[in-house]
Amino acid sequence: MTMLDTPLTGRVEGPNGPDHHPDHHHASPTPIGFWIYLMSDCIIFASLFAAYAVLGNNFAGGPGPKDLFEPGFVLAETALLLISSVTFGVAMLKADKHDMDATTLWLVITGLFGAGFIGMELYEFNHLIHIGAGPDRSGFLSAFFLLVGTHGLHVTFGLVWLCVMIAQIRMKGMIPANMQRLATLSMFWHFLDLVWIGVFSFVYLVRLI
Amino acid sequence: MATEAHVQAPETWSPLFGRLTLDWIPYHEPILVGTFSAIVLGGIAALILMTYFKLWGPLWRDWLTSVDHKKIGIMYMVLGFVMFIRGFADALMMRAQQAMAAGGAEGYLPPHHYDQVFTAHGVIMIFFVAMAFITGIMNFVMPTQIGARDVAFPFLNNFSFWMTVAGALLVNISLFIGEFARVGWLAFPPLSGSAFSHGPGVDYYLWALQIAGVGTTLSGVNLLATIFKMRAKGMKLFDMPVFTWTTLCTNVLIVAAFPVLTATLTMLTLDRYLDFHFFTNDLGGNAMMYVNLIWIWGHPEVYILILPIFGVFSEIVQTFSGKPLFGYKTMVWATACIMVLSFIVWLHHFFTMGSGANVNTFFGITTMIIAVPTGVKVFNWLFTMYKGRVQFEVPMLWTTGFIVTFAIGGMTGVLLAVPPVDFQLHNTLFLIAHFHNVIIGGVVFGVYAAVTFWWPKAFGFKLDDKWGRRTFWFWCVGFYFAFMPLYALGLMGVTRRLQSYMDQAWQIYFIIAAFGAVLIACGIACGFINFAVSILRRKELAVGNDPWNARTLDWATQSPPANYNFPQDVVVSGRDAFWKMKQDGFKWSTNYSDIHMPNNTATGIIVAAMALVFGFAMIWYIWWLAAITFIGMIATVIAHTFNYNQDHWIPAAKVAETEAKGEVA
Amino acid sequence: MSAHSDTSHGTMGQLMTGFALAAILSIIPFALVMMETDIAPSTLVAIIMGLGAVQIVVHLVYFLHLKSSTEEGWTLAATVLAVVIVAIVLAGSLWVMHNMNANMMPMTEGNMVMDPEATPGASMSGHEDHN
Amino acid sequence: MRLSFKIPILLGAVASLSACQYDVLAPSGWVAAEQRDLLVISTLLMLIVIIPVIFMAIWFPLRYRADRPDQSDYAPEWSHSTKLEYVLWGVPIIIVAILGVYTYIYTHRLDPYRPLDAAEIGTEIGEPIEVDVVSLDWKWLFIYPEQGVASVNELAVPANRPINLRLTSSTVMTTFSVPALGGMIYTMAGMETKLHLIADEEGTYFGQAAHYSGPGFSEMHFDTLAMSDADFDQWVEKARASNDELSREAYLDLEVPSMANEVQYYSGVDENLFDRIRGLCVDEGKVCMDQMMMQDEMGGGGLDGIANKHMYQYDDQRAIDGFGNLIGEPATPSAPAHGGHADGETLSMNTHEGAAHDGN
Repeated sequence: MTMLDTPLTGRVEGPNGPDHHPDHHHASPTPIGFWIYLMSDCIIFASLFAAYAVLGNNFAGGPGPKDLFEPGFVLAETALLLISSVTFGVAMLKADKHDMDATTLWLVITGLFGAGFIGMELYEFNHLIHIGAGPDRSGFLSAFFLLVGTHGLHVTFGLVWLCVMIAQIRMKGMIPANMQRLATLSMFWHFLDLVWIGVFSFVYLVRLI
Repeated sequence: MATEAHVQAPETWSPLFGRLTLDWIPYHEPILVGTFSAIVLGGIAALILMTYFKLWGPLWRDWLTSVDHKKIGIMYMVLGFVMFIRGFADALMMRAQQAMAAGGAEGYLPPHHYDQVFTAHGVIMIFFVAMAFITGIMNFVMPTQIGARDVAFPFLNNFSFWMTVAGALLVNISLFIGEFARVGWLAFPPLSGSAFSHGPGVDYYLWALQIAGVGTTLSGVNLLATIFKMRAKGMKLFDMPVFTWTTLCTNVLIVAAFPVLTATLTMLTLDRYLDFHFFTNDLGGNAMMYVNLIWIWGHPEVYILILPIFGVFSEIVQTFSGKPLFGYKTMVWATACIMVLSFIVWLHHFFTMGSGANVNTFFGITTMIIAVPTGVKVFNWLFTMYKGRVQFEVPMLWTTGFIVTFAIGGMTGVLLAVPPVDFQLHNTLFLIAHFHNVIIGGVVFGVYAAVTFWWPKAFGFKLDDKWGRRTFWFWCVGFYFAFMPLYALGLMGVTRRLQSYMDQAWQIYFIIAAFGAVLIACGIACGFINFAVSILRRKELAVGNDPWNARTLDWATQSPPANYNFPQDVVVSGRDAFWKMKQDGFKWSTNYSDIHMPNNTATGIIVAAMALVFGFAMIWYIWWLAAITFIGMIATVIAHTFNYNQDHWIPAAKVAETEAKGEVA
Repeated sequence: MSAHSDTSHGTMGQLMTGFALAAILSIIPFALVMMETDIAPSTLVAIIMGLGAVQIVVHLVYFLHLKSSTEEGWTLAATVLAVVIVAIVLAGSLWVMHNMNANMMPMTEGNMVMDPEATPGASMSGHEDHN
Repeated sequence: MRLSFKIPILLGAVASLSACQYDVLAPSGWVAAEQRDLLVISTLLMLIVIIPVIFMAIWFPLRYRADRPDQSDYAPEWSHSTKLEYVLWGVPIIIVAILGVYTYIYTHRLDPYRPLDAAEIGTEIGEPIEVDVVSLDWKWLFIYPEQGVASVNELAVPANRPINLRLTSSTVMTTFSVPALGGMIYTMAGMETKLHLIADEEGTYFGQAAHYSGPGFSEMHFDTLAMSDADFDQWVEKARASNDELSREAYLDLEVPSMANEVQYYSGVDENLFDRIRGLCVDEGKVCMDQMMMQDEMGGGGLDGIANKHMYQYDDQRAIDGFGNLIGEPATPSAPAHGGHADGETLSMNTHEGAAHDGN
């Protein structure tokens, strides 16, 4: 379901820009609405973290974190995602100045870093499944694949959204509705980076000690 | 046991139809064939009538694609009542089976069928009846109570509704194609895992709930944002009507609890589809984790259902007592207390799983503590009547019935919260009687009260009084006949979900309970007759905009309200806004301006239709169809975002015209 | 001119401060793990989780621009509530599941032998005092 | 504290006279009696609030109805009273506090894991008897480790001696429940729960599975026979006279799903069988849960352990279809189901050989 509701909330009401109710005194409900959605997403992740916390030691005679995880690899992933977060920040600053080309450029850069992250994650998953340490091997691996995979799916949808966003900016320009959507996507993207902090700390690093 | 010679259809898979074969069509089950024929005939009749009266266009334009919160609210109520018939039919079947199957008699439902019936009953009643009802009431009432034109995200509202419908449809499709789950409404593994529930039943359960869950969560976000951002000018938090407060707390619970359900069901889905090991016995799974997680959602869910109903009764009591609600602030704080506390009591649903005494004590006592704010609420309603002018209209009748019934249910609830007592009563019919006591006495009574109360607002005429009273008395008496015997059986230690039993001494109790169910069936019938009779006599029953002399802004609109609700922006100062306006002799100014409103859209229903097909394809392993519909959903949503013209202006002249019509009526 | 006046997208300075802090807060735990220091594992866990929590706050402040004034405080309220629920879900599940596992998992020595006086669960100590 | 029990016990006695089948209200064991006492105490405590509420709910609307003749007491704006609110919050809080104290005391005293204490029960009780309980699809297996016998769907215990139960399940969750003796507890595969009960008097008590567990659930009940020590010894002799022994192979046969089983006895039980059932390792070549957990505690089996997956697999071999027929591949090539002594209804297990679960 996370796959389904992620892009929808972000964009479906996008056109209800700030001038949606000009006869009302209200500002757009989109930022708070999307924030509430993110908090609710956060609780999905909390459940997955809880599952990992409870099942994380059930190796069923199979490999454990120390056999499978490589801190250097995770550090690289972390760097890619963090940098993409910063480049998105730059894109937002450019957007505030209504510089469409620069915004597009920085969004593309963000997308590339994001794609790099997804690429690394896919490589890791593929490697694990290839050596037989797939999610069907143990409770620990099930919890690991679901938690990290759910985060990865979110990033993937973020990338799809980013592509759509770039297309819409190029088509319609920096109109208020697009600014609203861009701000919403920015929240989403930073949120994913925030969740990743939990992932690299709790899923990887703590288990490698 | 002759039927047990049956074996399940052999497991095959073809690229085109997945694992769906003709063996999965239950054409040899007379009950199902009969039901199916009835539905088909009824459907054809409806189609012919619709075509004859040329209703397709209006239905599509004015309802199915509508983003108007009031119409969506009404559609939720329709969904709730339709699913109610299905869920209640299941209940009658169970009562009949248990009344028959004593002392070696097998009854008429073999376990394979009976187990599906009780699972479907629970799932439908909670997810597609109770949830649909409360979402419908919140949708219809809350935005008008805060003086808003619509919810924060009107399209999202339409989409949420259709996703709920898609889930409901999936459950019903399982009647005629394949089977439904046989695992109880919460589908505890390992029983619901792939090893012990082999067919598509549990998959129907999972996908129906996941698809409907998307709708519920988004609807929660939507209504919260509405309360946060769309309140009329001047309406402070502590000026909001109590129903709006309970809506706020309910939706906080929804957005906080439903993600846990989503995550938990996802894990079970992965266990079943991709051989993950979250809740299996082997390879490091732990089924207790499922029980733990599902109840972290499950307990708040109970309060998601009951809190809005508390709000409904608060509105009704103050309106019909001719007084402001006693202890408004207490009421609000009690609601907030319940909201927070409901998140730290979940373990009381599995005291008997074997946690230590300290854990059990902690969760037992937190559960009892919830009884305090709940009790305070009941007292507040009582003291609202005190020194008032109580008009015994039908909604008030339901309220009195509710307070008495709910008090009894609350008492048995606290009993179950005491761990050592629960060791004896857990999973017995005492538990069944308890939660029906609070859900029927609370939610169902509340829904009938709400429907009677807001019907004149929604349609411009009251419901018939006589049939309303008949509905109440059948329901109320029927309830006691149906569930008091279950308390007695529970005290004998009789467990739930029995398809048959040996001890014939129990049978008389089950027969009385079945009789009660028949009385309730009469109550339901009276309810529907009430709708029909009232619609036929709508001219006589027509009323003005404020038939009950109410206190809140929802009564300041026309009946039925224009799609923009209020012709001008409302400015509020203080509680009971409409009451104050009436005292100040408020009139809408005739100086109208253009009003900005969202456009209707078909995207919601289209995406939900694809979600339905997607769910069906996943259940039957029809991978190509699942892939197409999944991509289709994403593409439709993306295409939707490229449409920047999603709103329109209603010219001032049109507003003036509509308002003038309202004056005449 | 942002579309909404009360949620700004900060300045380049803020962004870079956030970046620097986040980078440092990420590198330290990785370094601690990769250099295989002599710090006791439990301390190390505490440090990593602590730094993670700090970094989450850094992200909230510098990237997501969370302030108590945003949206009349609703954003902060929602965040606080989410943190509470997350804490309940995590801590509650761990407590409950640890307790049940301690009571039920057949791993204790007492269970390995057929001993009628088998050790009761972990939470069982301190019973005798209230009769 | 003892004094306060007198009223409830009196009430309980009345209940027991009026209807002897109310096992929960008129129990036959100390544990259940304590639980009943607490039930009565809690009910009485709550009636302090519930009775006035019901009274007010009916009286207020009648007393203050809109068409009453004298409306001088109508107070259209009265909606707040601090004093009243103190009472409304205070009374429930006090009641819950009292109930909370009772809950704490009783929950610890009646913790199912806690062995019974003669001093607490207050009467002479004999030595405890050990019974190991396994819930199978869909029957109960009772193993008596001290006597070396086992029975299916019949639990015999000596009266007035504590019963120390250890419970587990062969597949799905269910609950062991003998309402006349006291509280229930879950049985779960791979895990062990404990329950301590006692029968105060001789008699036959109804026992059941109290958690839905599949198509045979309704018939998964058993009689609990509480008897004198001498009768119990005789019962053990009867079991010892059985021709069947519960070896690991016999257990695997018994484990095959069946419904409405008759009572069955085993004269001997394989040593550590219960531990193996609980460890999911009755099959040859499976790693017991205990060993697995110890291995996992040390960091798991490493990359080399990946290949040993089948040694940790359990559920697939026990897979059933919707009617309770086994469809998993049996672990050991077993004899035709149940051999000669399967009294229960044998389910057809013919159809699915190889049809499903190709991926094991």
